[in-house]
Amino acid sequence: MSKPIQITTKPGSSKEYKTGSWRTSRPVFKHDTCNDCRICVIVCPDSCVSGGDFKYDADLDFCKGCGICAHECPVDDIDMVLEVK
Amino acid sequence: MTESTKTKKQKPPVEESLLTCGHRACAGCGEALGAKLVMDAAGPNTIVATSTGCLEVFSTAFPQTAWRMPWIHSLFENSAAVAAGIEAALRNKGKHDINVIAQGGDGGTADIGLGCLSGLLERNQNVLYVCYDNEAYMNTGVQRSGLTPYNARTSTSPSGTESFGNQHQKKNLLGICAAHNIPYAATATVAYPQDLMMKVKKALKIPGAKFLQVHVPCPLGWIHKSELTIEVAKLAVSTGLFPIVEMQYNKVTRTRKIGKDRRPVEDYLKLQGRFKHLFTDTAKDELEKVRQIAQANIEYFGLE
Amino acid sequence: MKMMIEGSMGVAYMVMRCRPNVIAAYPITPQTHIVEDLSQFKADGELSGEFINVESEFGAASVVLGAQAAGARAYSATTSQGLLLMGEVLFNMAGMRLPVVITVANRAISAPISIWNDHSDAMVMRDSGWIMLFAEDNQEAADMHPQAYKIGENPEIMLPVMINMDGFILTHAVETVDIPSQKEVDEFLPPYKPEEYLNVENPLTFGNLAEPQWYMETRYKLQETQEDAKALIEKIADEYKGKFGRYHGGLIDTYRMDDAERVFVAMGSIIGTLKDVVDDLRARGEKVGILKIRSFRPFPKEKIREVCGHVKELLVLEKAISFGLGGVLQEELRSTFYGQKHQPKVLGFVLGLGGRDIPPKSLIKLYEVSKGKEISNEFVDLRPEVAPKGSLVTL
Amino acid sequence: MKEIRLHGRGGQGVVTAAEIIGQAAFADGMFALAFPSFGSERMGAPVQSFVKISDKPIRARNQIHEPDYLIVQDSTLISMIDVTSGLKSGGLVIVDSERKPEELGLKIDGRVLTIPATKIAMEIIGRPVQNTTLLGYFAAVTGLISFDGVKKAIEERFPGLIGQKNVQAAQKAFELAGEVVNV
Repeated sequence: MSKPIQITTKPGSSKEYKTGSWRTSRPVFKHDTCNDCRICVIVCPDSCVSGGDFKYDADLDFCKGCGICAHECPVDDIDMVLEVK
Repeated sequence: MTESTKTKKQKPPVEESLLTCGHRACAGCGEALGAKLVMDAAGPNTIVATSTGCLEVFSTAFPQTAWRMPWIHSLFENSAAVAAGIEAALRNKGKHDINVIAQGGDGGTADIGLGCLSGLLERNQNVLYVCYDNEAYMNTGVQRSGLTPYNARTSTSPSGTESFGNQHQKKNLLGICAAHNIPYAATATVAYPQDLMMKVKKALKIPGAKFLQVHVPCPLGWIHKSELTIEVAKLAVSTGLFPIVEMQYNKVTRTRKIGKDRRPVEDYLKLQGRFKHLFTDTAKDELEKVRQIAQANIEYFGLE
Repeated sequence: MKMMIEGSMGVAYMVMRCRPNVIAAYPITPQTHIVEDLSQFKADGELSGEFINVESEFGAASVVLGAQAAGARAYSATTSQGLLLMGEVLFNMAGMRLPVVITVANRAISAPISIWNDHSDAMVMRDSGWIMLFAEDNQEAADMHPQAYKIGENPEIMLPVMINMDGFILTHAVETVDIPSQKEVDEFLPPYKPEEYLNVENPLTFGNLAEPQWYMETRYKLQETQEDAKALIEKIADEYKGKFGRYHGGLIDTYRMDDAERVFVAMGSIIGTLKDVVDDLRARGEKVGILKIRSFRPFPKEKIREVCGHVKELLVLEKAISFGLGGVLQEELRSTFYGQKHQPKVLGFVLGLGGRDIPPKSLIKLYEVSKGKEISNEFVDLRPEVAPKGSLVTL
Repeated sequence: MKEIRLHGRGGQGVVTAAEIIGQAAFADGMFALAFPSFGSERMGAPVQSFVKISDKPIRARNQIHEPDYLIVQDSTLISMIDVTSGLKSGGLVIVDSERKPEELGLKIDGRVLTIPATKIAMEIIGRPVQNTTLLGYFAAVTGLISFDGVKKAIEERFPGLIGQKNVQAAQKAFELAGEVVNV
């Protein structure tokens, strides 16, 4: 007899799958006018913005470039730029 | 900004979300955002049952998962009942301090899963049910659901010479749930993350069955730019088309007033391709009907 | 303790002895008495598990699925339309390797609506991945419950188990059932302690999406596990015998088969009637016996071949039909012997559908008139106005 | 093995009567199998139930087509359905009736006995539930089950005063049987 196939999966293992290649444009965090409000962190559907102390960045391994962070940034500290292919 | 003020406002590093990256939702997905906010508000001491749909498909492609909490998906229409079983098991084993959340999309909740949801609410089991309402069956390619708004175009309610899209009104899911006389039923939106997270935390502190309907734009199905997810969601609120309210024991206890911020429905509709057909000469009457729906919402809940 | 009780009550007692943490069920005839009795045990404070009233059988199955996934021992019971309504969840439970036990009070399927016994409901679920056991009498039905949990919960099996008992014929029959003490059952059946369950300390994901590169592997393993379960079903039946002194068979059971040339093959309560029939025929010098299929899934091909070495004909009696093919069990028997050196002739009869009574005289007649004939899918005891010309046994 | 078929109407306790016979036989140390005719019948509709009694375990699950004994809880059924269908030669039919057996018009190769069970039940229990009364009579005239067994089964089924009254009614019928049989 053999054990049933492992049909459960380990927490957070999706990080093995990089979604960054889906992106057509990327956010550039300018670290210029940042007011540490963390809206960029909160509104990211991909949970890929992190940081602290007025310095936030998107993890480009995962960022799909949706642009919500840039659009919602109240101090215009994030630019969206086209990926160069 | 001086260095000293910066130091004063410094925050601890961002903690990894309980719905982490590497999931395969579309760029700008409102549902992914909504679920992330709900999970992070609930915290790790939570077990989650999820119905079939985008949320499950984009987050759990074997052998990986984006969830960092105990999580189960069984079927399309049974997350409420699965959660009920989890709650009963925990109760029987004397584990009273673990949150149980059931969640599903609008189809899995308001249509095919309504029976199981009603059973859960009737039994008043200690479960929070969260419906991510993106107003159509997005997982299968944008077919209409019971929560698709009037006149929205979907692949099974297309506009044409004889139709302006979905000809049925959006089901009053909040009212249906509240009518079970549960201790807490509310709506929220990704437009207002703090409000949404506050409601999740508040609901989880109340014993018994709780219901939360979260408005989550779908850039793919609603046909809007991915960066506009929050903006579109805000307009749904400020036009009166998606009222933000709280109910306790079937009585409205709190609402988010629109007041001076009220915007015409066109501002909301124009950003979305699913309502494009309403901006023609022949659609004037239909546009007026949408205005009337917004007005009725505003009057019913006293949002002015 | 020996009690003169309804079959449903015997099952309810035994379910309680298995200490399920969560029971969820929806009423449907003829299953109802089982869950009514369990509800009463709960109301009287005897049952420590939770009893969840649900809005449908679909809800019942979903609740027990959730409970089992959360590490609880869960139970439900249903029949017929209710089983069909549970169907989607049943397949899901097997795929998720959740060792739930449900009792099915076998009943016909609508339309026309019939609340009476046959095996059509169970046969619909034969490909669900569940282990499916069939009980001959109420003692066996009761005894199957601790066995079922022990089989399903084995870490190398982890499959749900369906206990089939004939609706009304068993569920509503009052006869002697020996119910062991709680202590005895506790000694036989340890608490359910799964290696993986929904747990905040080890937050695993259950019920993933499997893309084409993974789905087949899960199905392969399910098939492999069904095969593995064969040895365990036998082992646990023996273990039960050792502990309680009662043995109803392992994968199969046999009756007077030692020198039998013609053998009845069947499942469920008809086995009892057949025993009287076989004694009668034996008294007349017929070399006849009975092969009782106790485990329909996994299907005990090897075991059947082993006991049929000398058998010339198998008379398969079944209370179900797969329309457009014929009797399910007879097809299984034919496939069991396909390509084998020894191939007994398989005759197939359909009988007892929708509660049609099966009197011994009909069985004796079909035994006699079927000699030397090639028969498959012969309906027994049809009304004469419907029976085709040449029918062997009509009402 | 002895086979008993009971006829009555939904609500008259025909199934309960079969179960009490079975339980009485069990109390007497015999094997028994009692089961209903599995109907979906509602109050007032004709119903049947069955009991098999033996000194060996009972295996056959078929319904009783050739009973040794028939208990008819409602004599109005006689004109409606063929209650005596299949009765074995020399079999016994017990009918709840205030009439004499020959007045019932049953043409059978066996014996017919009547007992005013409803009347007795009304007097003692105060309600027209005659099933337990008939069982006292059945025990007396057949000797198949003991009165003690019937008493025990009734008491288990109906604890308290209602059980006591049912036992009294059954006792009265049991004693009455002595007179009838002696006639």
